Amino acid sequence: MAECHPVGFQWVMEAKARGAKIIHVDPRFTRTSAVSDLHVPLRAGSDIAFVGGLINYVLSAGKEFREYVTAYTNASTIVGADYVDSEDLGGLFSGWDDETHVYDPSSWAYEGVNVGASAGKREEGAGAESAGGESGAQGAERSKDAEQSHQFGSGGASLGEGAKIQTDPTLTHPRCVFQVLKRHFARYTPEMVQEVCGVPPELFGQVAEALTDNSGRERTSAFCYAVGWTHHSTGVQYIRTAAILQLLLGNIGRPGGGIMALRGHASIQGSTDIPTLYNILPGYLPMPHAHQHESLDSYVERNGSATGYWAYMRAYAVSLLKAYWGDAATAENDFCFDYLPRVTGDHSTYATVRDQIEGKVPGYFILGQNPAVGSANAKMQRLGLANLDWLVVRDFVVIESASFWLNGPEIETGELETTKIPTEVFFMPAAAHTEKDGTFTQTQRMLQWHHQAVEPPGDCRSELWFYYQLGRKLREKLAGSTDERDRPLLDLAWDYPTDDHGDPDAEAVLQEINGRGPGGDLLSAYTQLTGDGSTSCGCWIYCGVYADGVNQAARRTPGREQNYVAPEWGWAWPANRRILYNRASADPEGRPWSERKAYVQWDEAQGRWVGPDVPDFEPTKRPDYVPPEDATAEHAIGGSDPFIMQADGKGWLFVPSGLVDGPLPTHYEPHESPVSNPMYAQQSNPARENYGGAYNMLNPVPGDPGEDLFPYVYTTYRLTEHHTAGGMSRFVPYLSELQPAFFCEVSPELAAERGLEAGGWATIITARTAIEARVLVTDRMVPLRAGGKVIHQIGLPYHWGPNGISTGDAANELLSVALDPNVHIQDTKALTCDIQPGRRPRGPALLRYVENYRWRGGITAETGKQARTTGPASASTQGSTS
Amino acid sequence: MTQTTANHLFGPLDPAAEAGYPDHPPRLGFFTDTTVCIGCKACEVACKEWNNVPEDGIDFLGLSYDNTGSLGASTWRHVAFIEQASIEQPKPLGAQEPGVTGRHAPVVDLGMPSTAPPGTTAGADGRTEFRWLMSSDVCKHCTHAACLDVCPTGALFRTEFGTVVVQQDVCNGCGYCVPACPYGVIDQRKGDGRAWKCTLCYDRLQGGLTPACAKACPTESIQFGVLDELRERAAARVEQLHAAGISDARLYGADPTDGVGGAGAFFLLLDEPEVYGLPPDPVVTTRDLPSMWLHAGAAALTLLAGVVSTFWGRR
Amino acid sequence: MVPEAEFTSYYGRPVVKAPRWSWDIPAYLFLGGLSGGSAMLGAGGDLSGRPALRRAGRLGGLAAITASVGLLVHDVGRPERFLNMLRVAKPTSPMSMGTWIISAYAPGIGVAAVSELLPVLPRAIRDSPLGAVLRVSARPAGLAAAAIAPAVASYTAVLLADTAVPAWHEAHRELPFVFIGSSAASAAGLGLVFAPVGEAGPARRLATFGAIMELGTSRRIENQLGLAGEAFTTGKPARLLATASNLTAGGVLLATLLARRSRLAAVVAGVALLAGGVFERFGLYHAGIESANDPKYTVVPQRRRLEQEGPVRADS
Amino acid sequence: MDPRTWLDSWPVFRQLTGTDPLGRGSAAMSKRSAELAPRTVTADRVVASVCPFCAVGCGQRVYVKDDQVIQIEGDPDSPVSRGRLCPKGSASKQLVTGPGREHTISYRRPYGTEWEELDLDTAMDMIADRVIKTRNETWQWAEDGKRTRRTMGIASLGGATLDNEENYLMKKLYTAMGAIQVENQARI
Ligand SMILES: Nc1nc2c(c(=O)[nH]1)N[C@H]1C(S)=C(S)[C@@H](COP(=O)(O)OP(=O)(O)OC[C@H]3O[C@@H](n4cnc5c(=O)[nH]c(N)nc54)[C@H](O)[C@@H]3O)O[C@H]1N2
Ligand SMILES: Nc1nc2c(c(=O)[nH]1)N[C@H]1C(S)=C(S)[C@@H](COP(=O)(O)OP(=O)(O)OC[C@H]3O[C@@H](n4cnc5c(=O)[nH]c(N)nc54)[C@H](O)[C@@H]3O)O[C@H]1N2
Ligand code: SF4
Ligand code: SF4
Ligand code: SF4
Ligand code: SF4
Ligand code: SF4
Ligand SMILES: [Mo]
Repeated sequence: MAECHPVGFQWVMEAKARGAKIIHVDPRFTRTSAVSDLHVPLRAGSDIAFVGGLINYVLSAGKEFREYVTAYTNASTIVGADYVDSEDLGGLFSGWDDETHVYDPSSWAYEGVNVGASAGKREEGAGAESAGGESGAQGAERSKDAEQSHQFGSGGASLGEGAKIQTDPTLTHPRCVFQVLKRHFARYTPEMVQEVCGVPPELFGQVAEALTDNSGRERTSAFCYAVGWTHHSTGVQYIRTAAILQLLLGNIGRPGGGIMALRGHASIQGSTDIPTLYNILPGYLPMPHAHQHESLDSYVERNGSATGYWAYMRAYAVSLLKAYWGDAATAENDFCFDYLPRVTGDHSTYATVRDQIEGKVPGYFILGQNPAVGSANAKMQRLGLANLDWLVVRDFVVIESASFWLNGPEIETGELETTKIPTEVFFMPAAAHTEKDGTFTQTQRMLQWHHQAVEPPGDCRSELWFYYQLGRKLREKLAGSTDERDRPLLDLAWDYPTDDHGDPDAEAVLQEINGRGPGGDLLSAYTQLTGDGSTSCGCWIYCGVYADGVNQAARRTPGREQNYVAPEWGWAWPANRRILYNRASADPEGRPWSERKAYVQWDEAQGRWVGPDVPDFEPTKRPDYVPPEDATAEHAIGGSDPFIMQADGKGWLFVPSGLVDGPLPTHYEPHESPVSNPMYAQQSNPARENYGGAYNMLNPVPGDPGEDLFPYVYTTYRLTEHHTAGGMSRFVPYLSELQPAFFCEVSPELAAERGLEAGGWATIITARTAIEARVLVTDRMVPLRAGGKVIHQIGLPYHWGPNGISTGDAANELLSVALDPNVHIQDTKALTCDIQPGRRPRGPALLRYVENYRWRGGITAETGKQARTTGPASASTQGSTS
Repeated sequence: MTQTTANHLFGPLDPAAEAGYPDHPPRLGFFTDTTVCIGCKACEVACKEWNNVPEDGIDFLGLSYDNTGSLGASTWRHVAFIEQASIEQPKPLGAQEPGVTGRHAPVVDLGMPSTAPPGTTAGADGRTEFRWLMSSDVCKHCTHAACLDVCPTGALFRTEFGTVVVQQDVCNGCGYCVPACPYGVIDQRKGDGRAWKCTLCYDRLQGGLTPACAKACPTESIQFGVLDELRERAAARVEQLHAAGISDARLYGADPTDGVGGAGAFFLLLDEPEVYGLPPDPVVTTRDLPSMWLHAGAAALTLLAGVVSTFWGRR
Repeated sequence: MVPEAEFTSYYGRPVVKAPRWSWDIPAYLFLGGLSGGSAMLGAGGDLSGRPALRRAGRLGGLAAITASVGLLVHDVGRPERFLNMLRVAKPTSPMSMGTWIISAYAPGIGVAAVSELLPVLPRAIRDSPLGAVLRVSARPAGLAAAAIAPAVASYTAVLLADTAVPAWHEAHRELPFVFIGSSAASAAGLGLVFAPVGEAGPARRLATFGAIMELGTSRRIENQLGLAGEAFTTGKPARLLATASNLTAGGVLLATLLARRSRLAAVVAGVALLAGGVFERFGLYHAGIESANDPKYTVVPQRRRLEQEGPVRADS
Repeated sequence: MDPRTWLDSWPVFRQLTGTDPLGRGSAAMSKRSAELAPRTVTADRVVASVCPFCAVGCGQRVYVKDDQVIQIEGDPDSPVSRGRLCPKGSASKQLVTGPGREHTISYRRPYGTEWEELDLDTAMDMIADRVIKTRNETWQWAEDGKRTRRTMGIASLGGATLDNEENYLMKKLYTAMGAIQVENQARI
């Protein structure tokens, strides 16, 4: 966090100064470790075992916050009898299908829930604590099985009609979630943690004690994570593990608690909320699916929920359609629902690149991203770029994704020839944040308006200008078309006030996002939205950003003039709420769990919830409210159920539906790992997504021929001094000089083992390619003993590429693409490689060098891509083996 | 302890009053608490942005995370990074536990003279405790500033805030200040010729603003303020750290009776100064100036006598 | 040799900065010293009726100081601002003091030297009032310059010593004597080259005086300064200083033994002494550079002093 | 010029007559030093902004003079950052005004070997034409008999560095044109 969120880290230092204990769990000793109380080096890719060990410690020592767990989580819920845990199936759960490599989750359902009725229904994402892709799941969908793919928003699953959940408040029923959890994690002992993670039991014990000592009624502990946890083929389950632990300890919805997703770019949160993502529409409404959503009704019926706030999905969807198509959207034409294009499967970025390589995607816009450096398997990215008809790159500088045809690595090796690359490239200079008005949404879901300071220079233009003008031109060129295909463009509500330069007014766009009521008045809360077409709203969760007709995101009441929650600085969705699920900061009766940790509480005199923050609860719903049998929407959520976006108002320890790789987190090895899974016969996440093709060869895993060829683990990460793929730092002298070269971090032991010379060069090799880096020998890298081996880990910051002031090979040349199946996010944190002293071969010699490795390892396009490894392929994985 | 009586060249004094500002504002300076530094280098960048200091070379030094190397004409803040494996005593600041016990560190040539390579300092017992020290160095704005005193043009001068500043409209690039500084701070800029160093943001102080580096510092490792108050705060911080068992904590440059009369920018360190590239106990060269002039005078008279005697009497 | 010291540093990087000066500065030191010695030799020649010695001293003095200041101007980063040296008069700055000393010195040696040129100047000038003034003021000017000359010869030692460069500062008591010795020997060399044997007696004696001062004090620096002395006795500085010693000693020997009789020997001795002066200054200069670039010279003495005597503290 | 004033402009004279005989401070001060002020006070306007790098969302103040950004520093009012910035945030001025930025369009024709110049209007027109052409050629009304109403021929990448308003218009326009392969950094 000190490395990647340095200014946010001031609050950690502040907490430390007040006595908080800071523990840093990371394979490397980083600038965060340097000021932490404890650094726990562990093997990259082993955190589920580590956090699972903590869960086991909590459960076996009875350290959970029992009142919280009983009242606020689904610990007491009974799971159906068909469920078989991964403990009993060698690492698989019940429901695995060897043909499709996909789970059928029906056996994971709660007891008494009408499975038939809920099959194929909208299911939940990876828990609402994880707001978006790089921080967990913002929606999931099963790519391998288009017929049954599911689309999720941010809320909980529908539990199906007639759902009658069975519970055991004593938490003793053998099939209640609490007991299922206990059994599932029973083997995650300190000894197992040592075996899997390389963390000595004594050190593990220090963490366990510190965490439990600082959790409970009087104290809370927070987890901060980012892509060290999400960039794994089990990334969503990493976050789930933390969610389970924090729910058990009562650290969710309370001040000083939480699982903080420290997100990435300035408006990564905003671009997830108002997504430029294929599977969702603004406000986490799913993109309609061709096979499931014929009409608005079926769309809402399949994705909405009878209970909780998703019950109003129709209002959110119709208001969005009104914002998109204005007067053209009427009740008669289903509010233009048919204008929405449909998804049919996984259209995520790596799938698109695969299709580009196959020549299926002629046109490509890149706006503020640099996949030729930033995305895994950079060669795959460039092969896609080199096979387009046209490419528009909008950026501040000529990034590698714009110049691949001129100086990409494939030009040097001769794999590609400039004169044979058909791609037509438009590089358009972009306007900077100082040159445009608009809002960023930062990592705490807070929108902040930035005002334009100066006009953009030369041909530089904002994306707002570009898309508005492009839309205008398209509509002009298609004007008069009678082709039904063009109706959505021609009917689009595309009238924005512009200034002298043709720049649309960003405030007008934000107002459209906020939404308007029947009279055209700006709305103040999403509770005002209706499904009858009388309201429009571009993103329902952002409704209220223009409350009272005021740009709330532009509020800048100085922090020192407010309470510590600072509600009058910017605006946070939803409803300017700063801590989600903050009803959980009070006990079931609505009293603070303790004075130290008071936050939101029930004020009997006023008959409402009060506190320094906006209560995440209906303000006047009494804590003792019990929903009547037939209640729907929020009325079905009880007065002591804080998790109001879940259909049952509970925090989910066990996820009966919504995840495609299991209802509970399980330790799997990274898809490239030097060790056999010490816990299960199943080596890696069976549901992970692999990409085939010669451009994505995988390293052998234990048991394969050539398993010793790539004996080392490498992990990739960031440096404080650079930014991501480097477009905003490698071209900036003041940043480039601080970290002027691509380097690898190795321990003195590994340096000795391989003869690496400090300050010299090393070549790092995988089945994809080989790159070179300067050598930084450092005690901050420690060899670990895990999986019966000494594991050497190599650190590679991934910011470099051939362009700019500070140049170097891109770490992503090395990476393979293997994705988390819930969110299609690649593993960048734990892979295998070889390292050799000296610089890499140049030109065609590089290809021969890597080919030699592949030949020695017998590596083919199929290597490492086996899904299930629990036994003979013919064995049934249905039913219990115990 | 070497005792010398205070005078214009040595010992505690109020530098602004000494330099002819009868009613001057309180002396301003920095307390850099290295125990909370996260090595982010915001101080380096913020300084350059404010002062338009040019980029100082895209060279990979590989000294841990330090690619700046040292203070210089185009680097007025420099963050040092020191990786220490130690077996002397527990270092509570942040510890790294080895996963492999009995670690024997082979010697690796780091291409770095005079420092033990990582892994060798722990001896045969293997690595026990590890810490990564970071410290943002800056001009000390000495009470007795050698750079200032030797400057022949008056380009270097004492401001009313007690700070030491090069007036770029005056400096003729004689370069004399460079070897005078006991900390190796000030330097001449290639191509420009003049001497440059931290001005303690003299222009910002004129407007009542915090210096750029201190303002940016995310963790308040760099604390700016009235020097007397900073000294009190620093003493309290050291006590707090000692009470917490961090016996390594010590102040550097905070003592107005030290060899430079106390630094206007002083530090809380966790190890000996030389570990951070600082001189252990510097004394301003001008303390000995009377002696130097005296010896020079004696030598001059000797020369005169020698010449006279060669002509005396004989042919 | 002091045993190799165990010490800690930051990756072996220098603690103090060596001056960024080029060869200009040691040459400036040499020429300044030569000028001062020459001016005195010239004045002595004037008073003792040795016209050739007088002429050599005056002209050499002016030429050397002109070249010396020229080199200084050349070395500064902003030559056009050289005169900013006269903005202030700072007793704490040897360079400031030196500038004022030279400002006081230069007119005298200038008038004295120009007066020597009168015979070769056009008759119109010779007979003009200016010529008359020059003739009258030559001696007072030369004597005034000679009176300031010892300061010209010695202030440069303070200039080096008043720095944080360990080898120079540690030698601050000795350097002035090395410098005036070197100055005397160099001036003597000039006298030996340009004055006939008959007039060169004072130059020969001055050579002996200078060599004794220079070489004797140099030995003291090398032997008495502890670790800082190592900077003078190792590497390139040691080679330069050894050459300087050999040239100076050889020059003196030649001057005392043969230069009374042989003009050729006198010229060779003079050149050797001048060369010895050049090597001496370059050697001292480089010893300083080495001692600044190696953190050992800064850290070890301070650390030892801390451990043995405690920190240096003033009475408060 | 008054001789006294003239003399007074000579530091040596001030040393002799003033409070600073050693020429260390007030006597040595130059006219420029005496008139120094922070350049931010000369700004025509100060604009409230947000750091463009990471999701911490630190507050920035942008100082503008003669329509040029002359300084960017932390906003002390921000309850997130309290005026502080990391090295990237601190380098924001160089990011937006520095030598690295491109101000003109570069065009590479198919199979071309070098960049060419192109004016903005032409570029916009060419891009619009290509969108229409590709959309027509790759249009898909249905797949497996199910209505899809889309093009699989146009993809888009990026968004996390952009404003919400920009992402909104992008998604709106892409959705209307039937392009669904719209992705950004949230995926990676
Ligand atoms: N300075 C700077 N700040 C940034 C960025 C930047 O580029 N530069 N980028 C921004 C963006 S886009 C993002 S997404 C965030 C990312 O923020 P972070 O996630 O903090 O960034 P990383 O450095 O990629 O990874 C964090 C750490 O994960 C560790 N790690 C690797 N594998 C594992 C593992 O298996 N388990 C555990 N526990 N740790 C592991 C790495 O050693 C690394 O120290 O940062 C944002 N902030
Ligand atoms: N190996 C490895 N790979 C990784 C990661 C890792 O940890 N390890 N992390 C992944 C993560 S989390 C991320 S977020 C990605 C980041 O990777 P990318 O997003 O591909 O990298 P950036 O350099 O941030 O690209 C953003 C570009 O946007 C430009 N830009 C900034 N503002 C604007 C604007 O207003 N308009 C336009 N048009 N352009 C603008 C910048 O100049 C920059 O070139 O990398 C991913 N790749
Ligand atoms: S540290 Fe050096 S440069 Fe700074 S005031 Fe002291 S002597 Fe001058
Ligand atoms: S270089 Fe400039 S500041 Fe340094 S001593 Fe010379 S004139 Fe003074
Ligand atoms: S005080 Fe000003 S000049 Fe000095 S280091 Fe800090 S920012 Fe730079
Ligand atoms: S002193 Fe502050 S700004 Fe500088 S590196 Fe340390 S934490 Fe960062
Ligand atoms: S200043 Fe640093 S921490 Fe703050 S938003 Fe910018 S990049 Fe993130
Ligand atoms: Mo990211």
